[in-house]
Amino acid sequence: MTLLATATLKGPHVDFAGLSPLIALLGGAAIVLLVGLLSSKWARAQLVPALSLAVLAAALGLTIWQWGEEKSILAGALRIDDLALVLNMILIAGGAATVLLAWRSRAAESTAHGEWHALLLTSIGGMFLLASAQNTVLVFLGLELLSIPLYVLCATGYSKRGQHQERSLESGLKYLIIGSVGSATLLYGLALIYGATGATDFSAIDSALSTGNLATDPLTLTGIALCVAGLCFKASVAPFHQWTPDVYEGAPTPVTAFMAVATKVAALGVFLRLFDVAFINAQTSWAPAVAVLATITILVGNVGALGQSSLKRMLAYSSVAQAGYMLAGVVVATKLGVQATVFYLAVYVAMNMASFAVIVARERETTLGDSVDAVAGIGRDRPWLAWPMTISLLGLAGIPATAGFIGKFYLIDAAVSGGYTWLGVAIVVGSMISLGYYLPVIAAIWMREAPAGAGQPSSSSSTASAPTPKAGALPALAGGSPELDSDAGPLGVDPSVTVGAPVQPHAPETTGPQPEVLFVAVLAGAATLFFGIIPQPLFNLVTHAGGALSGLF
Amino acid sequence: MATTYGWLVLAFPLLGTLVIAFGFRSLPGRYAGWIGTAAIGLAFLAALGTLIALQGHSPSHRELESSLWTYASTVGVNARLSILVDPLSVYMILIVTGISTMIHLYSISYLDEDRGNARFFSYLNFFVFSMLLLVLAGNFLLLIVGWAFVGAASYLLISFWYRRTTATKAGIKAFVINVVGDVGLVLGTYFIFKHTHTLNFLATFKAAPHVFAKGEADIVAGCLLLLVGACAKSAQVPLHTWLPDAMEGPTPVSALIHAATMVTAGVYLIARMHVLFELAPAAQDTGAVIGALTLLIAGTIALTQTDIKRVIAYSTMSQIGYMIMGVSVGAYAAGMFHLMTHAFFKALLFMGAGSIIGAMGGEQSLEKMGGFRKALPFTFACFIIGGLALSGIPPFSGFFSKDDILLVTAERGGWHWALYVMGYVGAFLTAIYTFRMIFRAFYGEPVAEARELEGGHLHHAEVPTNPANGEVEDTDVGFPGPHHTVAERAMPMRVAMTVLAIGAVGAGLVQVPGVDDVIVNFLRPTFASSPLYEPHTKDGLLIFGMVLGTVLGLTGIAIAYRIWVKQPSIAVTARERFGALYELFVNKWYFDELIDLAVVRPAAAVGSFAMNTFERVFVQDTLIGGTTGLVRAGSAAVRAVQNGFLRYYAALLVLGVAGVGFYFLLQA
Amino acid sequence: MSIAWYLAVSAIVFSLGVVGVITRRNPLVVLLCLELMLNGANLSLVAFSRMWGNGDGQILALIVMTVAACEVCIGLGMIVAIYRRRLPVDVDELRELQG
Amino acid sequence: MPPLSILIWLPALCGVVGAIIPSLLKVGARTTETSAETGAASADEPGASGSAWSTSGILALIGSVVALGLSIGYIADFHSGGPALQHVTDIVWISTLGIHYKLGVSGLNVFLVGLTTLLFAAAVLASNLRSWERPKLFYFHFMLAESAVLGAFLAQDLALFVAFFDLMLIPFYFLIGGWGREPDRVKATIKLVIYTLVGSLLMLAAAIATGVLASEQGGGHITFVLTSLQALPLSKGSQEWIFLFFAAAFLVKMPAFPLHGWMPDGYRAMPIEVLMVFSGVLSKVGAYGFLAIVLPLFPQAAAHFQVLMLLIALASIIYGSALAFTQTDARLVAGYSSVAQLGFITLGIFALNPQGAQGALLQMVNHGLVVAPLFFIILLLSRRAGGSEDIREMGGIAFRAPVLASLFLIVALATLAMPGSSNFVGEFLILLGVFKAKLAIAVIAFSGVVMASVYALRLFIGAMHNRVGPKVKSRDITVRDGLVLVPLVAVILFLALYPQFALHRSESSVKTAVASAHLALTPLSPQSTASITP
Repeated sequence: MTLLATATLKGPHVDFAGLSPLIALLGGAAIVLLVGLLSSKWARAQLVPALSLAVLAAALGLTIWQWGEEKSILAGALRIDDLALVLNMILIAGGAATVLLAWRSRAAESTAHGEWHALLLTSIGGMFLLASAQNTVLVFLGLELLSIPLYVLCATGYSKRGQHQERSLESGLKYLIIGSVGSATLLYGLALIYGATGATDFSAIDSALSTGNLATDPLTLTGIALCVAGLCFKASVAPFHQWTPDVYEGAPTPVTAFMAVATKVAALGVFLRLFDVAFINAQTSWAPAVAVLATITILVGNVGALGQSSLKRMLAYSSVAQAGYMLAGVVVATKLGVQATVFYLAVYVAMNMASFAVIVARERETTLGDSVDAVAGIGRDRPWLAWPMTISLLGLAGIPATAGFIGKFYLIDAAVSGGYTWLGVAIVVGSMISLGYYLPVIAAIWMREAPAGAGQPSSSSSTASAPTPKAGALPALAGGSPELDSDAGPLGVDPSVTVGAPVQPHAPETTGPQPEVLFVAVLAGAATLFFGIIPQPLFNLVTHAGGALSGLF
Repeated sequence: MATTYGWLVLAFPLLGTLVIAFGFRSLPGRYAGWIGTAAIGLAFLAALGTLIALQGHSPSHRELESSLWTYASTVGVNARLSILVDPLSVYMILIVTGISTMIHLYSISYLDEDRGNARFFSYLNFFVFSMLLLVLAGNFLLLIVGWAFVGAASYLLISFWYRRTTATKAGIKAFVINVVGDVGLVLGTYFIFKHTHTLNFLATFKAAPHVFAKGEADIVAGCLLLLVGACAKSAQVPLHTWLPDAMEGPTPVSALIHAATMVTAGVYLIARMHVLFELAPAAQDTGAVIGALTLLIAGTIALTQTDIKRVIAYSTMSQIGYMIMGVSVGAYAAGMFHLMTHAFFKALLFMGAGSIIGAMGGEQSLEKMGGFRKALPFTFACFIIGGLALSGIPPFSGFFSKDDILLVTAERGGWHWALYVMGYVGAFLTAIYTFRMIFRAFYGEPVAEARELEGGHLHHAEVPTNPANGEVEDTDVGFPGPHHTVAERAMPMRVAMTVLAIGAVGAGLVQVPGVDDVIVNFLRPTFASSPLYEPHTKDGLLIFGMVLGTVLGLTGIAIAYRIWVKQPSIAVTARERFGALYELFVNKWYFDELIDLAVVRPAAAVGSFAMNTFERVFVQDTLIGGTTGLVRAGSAAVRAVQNGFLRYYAALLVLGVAGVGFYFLLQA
Repeated sequence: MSIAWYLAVSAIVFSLGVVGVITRRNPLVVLLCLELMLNGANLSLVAFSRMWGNGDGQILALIVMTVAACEVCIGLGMIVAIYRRRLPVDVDELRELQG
Repeated sequence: MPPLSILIWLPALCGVVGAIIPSLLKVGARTTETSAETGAASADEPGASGSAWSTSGILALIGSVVALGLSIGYIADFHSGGPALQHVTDIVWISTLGIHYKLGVSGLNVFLVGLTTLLFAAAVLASNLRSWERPKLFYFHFMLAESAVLGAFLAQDLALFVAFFDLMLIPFYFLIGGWGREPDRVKATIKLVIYTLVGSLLMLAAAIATGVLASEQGGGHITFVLTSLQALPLSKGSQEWIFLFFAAAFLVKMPAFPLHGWMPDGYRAMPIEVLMVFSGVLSKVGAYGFLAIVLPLFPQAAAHFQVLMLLIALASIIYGSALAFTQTDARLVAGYSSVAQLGFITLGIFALNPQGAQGALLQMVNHGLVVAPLFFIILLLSRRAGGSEDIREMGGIAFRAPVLASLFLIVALATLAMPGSSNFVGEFLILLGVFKAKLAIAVIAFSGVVMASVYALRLFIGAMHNRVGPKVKSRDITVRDGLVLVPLVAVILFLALYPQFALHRSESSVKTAVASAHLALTPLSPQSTASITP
């Protein structure tokens, strides 16, 4: 009795309101897991994804409910502020998109939907943690909570012949081992920091570093160095990027999409938290190093992507480069920098999701997998796929009238006003090189005929067998003829016209139009365009986020 | 009033051009020709009107300006679309319109059968319009415009028979050399504008003496550049090479270019700019020397040419040489006087040449001609008149004007005596080559064509060929027309030639030394400011010059008669005796080759080097290939590192960690 | 006894793990080496925790142990999967993804 | 007058509408199918000249013509005595970045806008004369391009200008790659876009730096509005590197020697209708950028690099001319001649005095006016010469095509800046400016004038005169083609008779544009300052 009483007295005050999004997510994960055990195929194949969407929606609702709060919870271990909440929203968006892309994917099917989605949600939970972590312990915990499910998800690739699963397993194991090395390094760094400052709370570390010459103490610096390295693993910053292309290519495409966007958000988020809060006083010593790393990343990522025939691999390299761009915002450690980074993260999610959605769609329609040929000639008969991909690639290249342009503009602005003009120049040099691999893909979409192989039924995934007649027939039947072209104008009309009548009859249930994939593609593409022309709403959002971090220059 | 007439002078030819140009489908047969002639004729009347109106003003107020609208007036440049009517320009428009009318008249029947004749007459009218614009221009910009229009028109007419590659070549040559002249003109204008800050003529002339010190660098440079323009237009050495090739055009065009319109422009320019030139003695002397050289060189070349039109062409060069020399030494009135007389007899000679070429069925080589005396009596008469006038035999017009120029030259004294001597040497040569041409064409055994004509039938080649290079004509376009005409058979041609013949005989009388000097008095208002203007003749020199000129002319004719009529063998022996000299002359002093060597080939070489080598090696391979190669290499490196070995990755990661750690420890 | 010794040992253990990861080809051993690395970090954490006299380090160390266990499970699972597919159990054979 | 936004966005709107609504007219569907099989390349054949009035094409035509009407209205409504910027639209676009959506008509851009709309109208009309594969997409991109170009000319905010400047290229990427001439159109278009964007992206960085540094010095909130940036001059040091970045963008776009590497392939691959506007208008944006942005914003740098720029311009003139009279591909003759002409324009701008700048501005309009019809004529010629664009295979066309010949003659003479054409007035002023600034350079530049006469006449003679080419089927210009050509020639003639029309409207703006640079060049010379104060 008294024991209980004292226990309750001792127990720290828990602000469940602040925790609610996280709780919703993890609880939701458990529910999804259980529902996945139901025997009905319908429940597993349809209800589970729907439920996961519901969970994400709930998390979103709670996040919005918490909007405007500025509080530290769990004895200062977590911080609920606009930065965290904005990052949460971005993460939820990415997660939702992933669920939609995975709806019909064989990956989820073969792994049993329940587990698959549960893992996904847990991983997002880990990201939530990172987004609001105020304590090195939680940083580590969050990172692992994020990574370990991903290791599994990467390995869930499925195929009858197993060829694809080999790659999937390979990517999973590679990710696991390299990732663990990364975590270990980070952990060691955190340990040294703890040793130097005797604290795990960011605020405590900050105050410790601000006093005396601790900021230049070898122990601290080694610790920071190891932290930089460790986080660079997660954010796939060169020269710690090497797992990225292999893992991205091997993993099932929805998972790749999720990793490409969500891990970046989480990693950059913790970068901001750790370096712009805890290590802010050591900025003079770490900023140049990170700036150099960013430059190397921009160059390596962009040149690596040149001439890749696998779209996923190309986007992997491009994501490396993009990470480099975003580091610029971290380097300057200013309010402007934070805002720029968060802004770019948001548009980055939109742009990548559009591309990956198209890749998923084409993977299921053709036998060409994720090779560039898979999207060749879709400009003629698949405007609803062609335009989102075009816009997103142009956005990634930073062409005006897309959100990517505004994002780059913002980042360069931050870099220049932070005294890192050369970093801004590096960014534009990077986007010059990037044109060298984005434009050919766009050329393939609009200026090439669909390859002959596109038609044959895919043995690697039965889903591809159905649309065979469409993919094969349309270029021949519609590609050249003015009628169908002119109907399928640049913005196209109702997809049923293009994907339309001549095709539908012999289309099994899993294939056909794939409205949800189309939905993701179009929505993401539209967002890219919209925020490229009317970015102000997004700006208002990130301005709050920038305001969240105190102690910035 | 006078200016209104002046505008009319411009308006009629332009109108004619447009009417013919737009009506070319509907105008039947000769209408184009008559319209063209009428337009120029009206212009001539308007010119007379201008003259009368101008004489109405008191001598001191005979410089009238009038402008239609602002052409370009900005940032210091002030150019209105304005004409300047003063005695000089009136004098010029009278000659231009007058002679041109005759040439148009002549052309009506000369190009009768040519299917391009609507095009021909619209070009011809445009040519006259351009020349009038040049003459009447009231500021530098407009002068340059007229200057270039003349060049363009000449290009169009020279390559009128554009299926002949020789014609198109000659045309582009003429155009480009003229553009060189334009450039000189523009640059010269800059030098002057730089100080006077105005493009208007009167303002410039008013300001020049105050802003320029005599012989100052800028004014000298400016005038020299103007001189370049003058040389290009007036075919003076070394920019003369286009003129002989210009013979590719139909004969009336040659007449127009040589007599009335184009080549006299340089003379006019120097006369118009006399205020500036007198501030730049160096430029004046250069002009005089160039003129003298030209008249000699052209004379020597004319001695050896066999193409009848080319002979006349070179004689033009040498006569223009006289004029340039004259206006450069200050013999303005004399120069303009010679310009007029020359217009008469040179037009006449060309028309005669046209007639004889017609008789030869398009053949132009003196080698093949001979004995046309009986076949073409009228043409023969015209040739004799023209020839005598050209050789300066009294009382023909050339006699007075040429001697007048040389007289004033001599009066300048000093080294000008050299010019004086060269002038008379030139006169001597003139007589020889002129009558060489006449004798070879009209004396000796009548050639087949001549006989045929005496028999009453005009010769026609069964297969028309290009006289220049003998290639078969491409006649599917209907020009040059298959049909030829001779003056004896075409009324308009005869009328035109008669009028000109009268001029060639009598025009000299308007200014007979000691008797009357109409031109001097008429032009005085323009040259009022010039100290060199007023002639103060030493009678002794005058008499001497006249006698000398006459004697030289007659001896020349005699020599020509002896060589080419009495015993043609002399020609051959002389040719052998002075082989080197002959080669030099017959090859036109190798000017074409020199220019080719100095300008054309280098330019072509640069062009082909740029296209074949530089463009590929530097612009493509080095600049573009270099950068892309660099990026490609980087990409290859990155992919090489990405070799799939897990342990290798781990190792690199550790290396990276070590690197970062090392950097941070440097901070401590 | 000064903290330096503990740190030295932990550093050595960590480095041993690193070397192992780089040199060994059998994924099982690689997993072991990963454990070594983590434990090296743990050691220093505990040592520091002792030095500062607060519990944060030990808490982190405890968490690390749990996490390490999870990682190993996943890793073993994958190795089993690989083995089931009759694929060679050798990290050097995992080279299909490259370039 | 309606606000400028209407002028800018109307074409794009028409393009979008034309792309979305289903096509009502199916005229010439047959030809479309045939040309669809052989691709756009066959469109160069005489046979493919049969027009197919697609709905989108007509809409595009309407849009471009209305835009032309509007721009004429702006020219008429422009009072030269009035404020520097007229019909100003100023909306805050991105307050956080201080970017305004600011448009305005000034003496610098009013005629360039007119030129743009005119050439686009002509080009769209020309495009309607033949049938395209996927017409809706084609006209969508075409109209988008017009909007982007107009935006670039009218933007009065640095960031907005940069955005339009980069955006401009994308529609052309699709136009060339999708409808260009085989075989290697894709390679050509990628090369073109990357090469030209390399410069533009550098400019992006430089522009942002300008805004940031200026506002730091001014201590105010960051802004990119040109007028406010002019009030906050940068330090000489930062001016210089920023200048170089801007120069890179503009010189590549022009293109200037030796940065013209993209030009030959690009020009060869482009459909001529597209080439008309590309060569006619896009190159001018670069020159306009120098005049309207670089000179006012970075005067000291401009003065500092004057000689360098003059030399580059000189090299462009000579090199371009030399290649123009060596090439036998008619397109490339025209292409390299534009290199030379743009060289003259640059020369005039960097004379850094009112005469040169005024001439350069006039010459921009003139060159656009002559080069577009020139390319269209080349199209007509190639149709008569059996599809070949090699001047060695043309010839003798004039006799059975007198009207075409006359039009071509006028255009050719204008191209070689024959006195009496407005081009001559432009060159006269340009060279006068250079003459005042650097005598020697002016003298050498004149060689370009002479060479121009060579290559222009060579082109004319090669096509029109001499013996009839082997595969030539000479016939005169059709009324439809005349509809494209005659208005352009009419405008050329009008400006030739009355260049003052353009000059007096632009004079004051030009003076203010070069004033600061001129001062930076000659800090203490009374007459120079006197000559530039309006």
